[in-house]
Amino acid sequence: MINKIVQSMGEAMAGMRDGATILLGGFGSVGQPNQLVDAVIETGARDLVVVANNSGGGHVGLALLMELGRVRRIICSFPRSSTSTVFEELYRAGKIELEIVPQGTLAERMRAAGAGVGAFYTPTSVGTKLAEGKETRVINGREMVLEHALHGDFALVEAWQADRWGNLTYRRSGRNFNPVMATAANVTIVQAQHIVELGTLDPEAIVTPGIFVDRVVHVPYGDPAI
Amino acid sequence: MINKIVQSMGEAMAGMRDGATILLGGFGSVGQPNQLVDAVIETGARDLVVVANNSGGGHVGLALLMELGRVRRIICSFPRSSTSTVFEELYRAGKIELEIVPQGTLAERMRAAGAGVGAFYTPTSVGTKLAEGKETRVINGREMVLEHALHGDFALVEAWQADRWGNLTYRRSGRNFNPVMATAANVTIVQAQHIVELGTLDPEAIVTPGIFVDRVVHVPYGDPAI
Amino acid sequence: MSAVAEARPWTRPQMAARLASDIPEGWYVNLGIGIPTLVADFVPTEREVIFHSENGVLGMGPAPAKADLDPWLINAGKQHVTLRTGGCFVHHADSFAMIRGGHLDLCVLGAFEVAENGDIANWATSENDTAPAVGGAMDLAAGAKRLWVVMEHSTKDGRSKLVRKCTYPLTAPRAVKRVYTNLAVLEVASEGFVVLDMAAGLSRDELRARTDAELIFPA
Amino acid sequence: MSAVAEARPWTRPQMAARLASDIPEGWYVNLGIGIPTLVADFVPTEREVIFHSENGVLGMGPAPAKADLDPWLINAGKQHVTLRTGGCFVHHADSFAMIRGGHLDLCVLGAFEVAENGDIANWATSENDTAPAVGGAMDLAAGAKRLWVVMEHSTKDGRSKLVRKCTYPLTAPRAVKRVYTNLAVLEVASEGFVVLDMAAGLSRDELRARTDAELIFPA
Repeated sequence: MINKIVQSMGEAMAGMRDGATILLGGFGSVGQPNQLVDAVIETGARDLVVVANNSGGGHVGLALLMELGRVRRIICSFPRSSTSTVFEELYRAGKIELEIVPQGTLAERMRAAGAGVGAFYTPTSVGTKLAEGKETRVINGREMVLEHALHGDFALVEAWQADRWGNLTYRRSGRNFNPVMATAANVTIVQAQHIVELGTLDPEAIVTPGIFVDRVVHVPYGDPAI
Repeated sequence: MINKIVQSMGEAMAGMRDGATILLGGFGSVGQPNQLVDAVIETGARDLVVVANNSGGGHVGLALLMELGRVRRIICSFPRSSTSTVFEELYRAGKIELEIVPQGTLAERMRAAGAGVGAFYTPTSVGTKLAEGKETRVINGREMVLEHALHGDFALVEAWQADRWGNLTYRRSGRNFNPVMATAANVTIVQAQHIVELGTLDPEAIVTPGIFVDRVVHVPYGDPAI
Repeated sequence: MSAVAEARPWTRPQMAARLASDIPEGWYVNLGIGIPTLVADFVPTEREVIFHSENGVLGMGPAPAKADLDPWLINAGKQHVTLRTGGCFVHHADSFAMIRGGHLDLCVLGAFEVAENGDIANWATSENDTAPAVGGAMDLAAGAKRLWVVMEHSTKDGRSKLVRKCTYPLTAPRAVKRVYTNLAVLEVASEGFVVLDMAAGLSRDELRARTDAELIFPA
Repeated sequence: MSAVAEARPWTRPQMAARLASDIPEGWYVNLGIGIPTLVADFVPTEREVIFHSENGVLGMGPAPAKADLDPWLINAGKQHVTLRTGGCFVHHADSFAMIRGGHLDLCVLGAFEVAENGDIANWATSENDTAPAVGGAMDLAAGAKRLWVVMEHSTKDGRSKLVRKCTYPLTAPRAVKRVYTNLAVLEVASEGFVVLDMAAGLSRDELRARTDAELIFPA
């Protein structure tokens, strides 16, 4: 019997290692797999590359991981917010590397990784400093820039419902980057609010099919902070 | 009030013209917008380019359109079946052009068109005669071939449920190419088995958001032939 | 400057309302952070305009009453919002497929500068901005069918934000179609900014004096 | 040939069963048309193997009883199938993202020829085949983590389908990892085909005589 549900964060984190690239779901306060990030902290892994939309806020989750000096490089679209002080201090001190990627390009680079597409041409960022040094070509009369697939060693995902095959649903804007990242990593680890019996989820409404999921841990943390 | 539901096939076909590229949903007997193809026949448009997985069967739908001499070129992955005699005769007689595209590349080329990606690198077909003359490059140690976005002037789609905003669901394997093609055309025309009130469809389970849909016509034809 | 004092510049809500009046029913629209967000308030509910948010919300409705707040539903500006009947959720790759694929009829952004050729700069305040935050701005500017900018006509220290050539790092070249400021509504044309409308009491010369770019007044 | 007559070649169901016994629980598997389709019948239901079909069915179950046939549910071979509990539907682009993205543990295809370097030819019978039908074969051959071929060892007119170099147009180069024929099970290694198993009563020399490619017998 396939059973991707694991009983401990230790099992969920099996194989986590120094230098790993971690895709981290979530957007704003919603869909953040914070308990999985805490578990990454517990593993002691360092020299990490983190791919996320933001650069963390306050002193929890990603911000805490950075504060502990465990993140070598962050790849994100928006490293600035009223509470992203940890990142900003580290960055000014030259203690963390930053790669800025337009939000849609970030999503598409991971979608490409999940879909076996090596690289793609996009009009986004053409003529800007984010395209400097990148290959461009004119396609159908429009200049486009070449962007490469962005793979993860691990994806950390927050889901609403999960079954033992790893099928997932999300809740409203908690969906965000989570389903895309789930496809793009060697090992996809999910924290789910609800574990449901196989067959509970509507086959027409499963957002992430279990084929993309390796481990699921039950984390009924409730609603995101407002 | 937005209302994409149209009352006649004539309205649904507005703008259909000679030389148009038509993306035609369906796979096997399921999810085929046959009544929309009949309506295309009624318009008299000719010199058409049709993109579909197959090359039609029997003497209905796409096969009939071809038999009437209205299709200049077909772009498909599998132009052969026990009932695809119309295509085969036309093809042997040099009366129709054929572009063979691997099924996944066909889907991805339309997905790229819908997503504003101009072209992409895929490992599919590398080292085969379908990649002959195409640009290749090695990405991450793997040879890949460059494939371009495939746009349609019109997409013909078969859906299960539709509302007046054009939100769609599909039924089981009737989904197939339909949602992909819906994103890739200038004008997306849908035949839906069921028209439902706005708000009936679960926001978490809408497969094609109405943003991709231009016109919906109610065609309650029942089950596909077995 | 004193001449302008006699004019009655539009307030931010007025700028938003003016822009909103130009959005027809049925358009799919993405509104950026700042003044653009106000635009939604001025689209009457009976005129169905479908708002998109980068984080996968299509058919976004207004902010909820405190009691109805759904902690699971935010927009790209991280504000709590609602979903209109008929709206739906998609993931980030699908959301940006809508943007990049040209499916949005309109995107409204704020800007630091808009050049007379349509260049927009709205994401980084200098070439030396070490950790600028781009978010979805470049995708929206490059991807939407139309890009309209709503912004103050001048910076706080009085420099024109309408320029001959952007000095800040670009978000996208030749992307802006129309600009709504507190002083005027301008269309980007091949020869410069065409003035479509001006705040009451403002003269052509006054507008020229406040604008560091070519202005064209239709006959 | 007479020597082979003493051997007891596997039947098609036996070939499928032999292959099925090598599929562990939990694998995601795509089965091609022909003998590959038979493989599903030999995976016991208590061993959960998840079958994928190119047309967007993940978790495909066996053919339905006539009375339970669902006209809306077919597989890539256009046959009516069922959906197992836990299965789901996706569209074609997502379905091939699973394939191309390396998410399938195994794809099983038939073939016209397999070369000792792993080249597979299974879609066109000659360079002059004017309207060959490729379907999803190239995507599957290039995309799955493992490609196993199940096929007769020889053509009807007695030519080996295991070859030094394919003569038919390739489906994918260096893609095949293992071949199951009616005479043997062979692994593709850098030096040639390694024989893992042989039909009862068949000698190494007989297998060599029937095979137009390098064979390696492990010690």
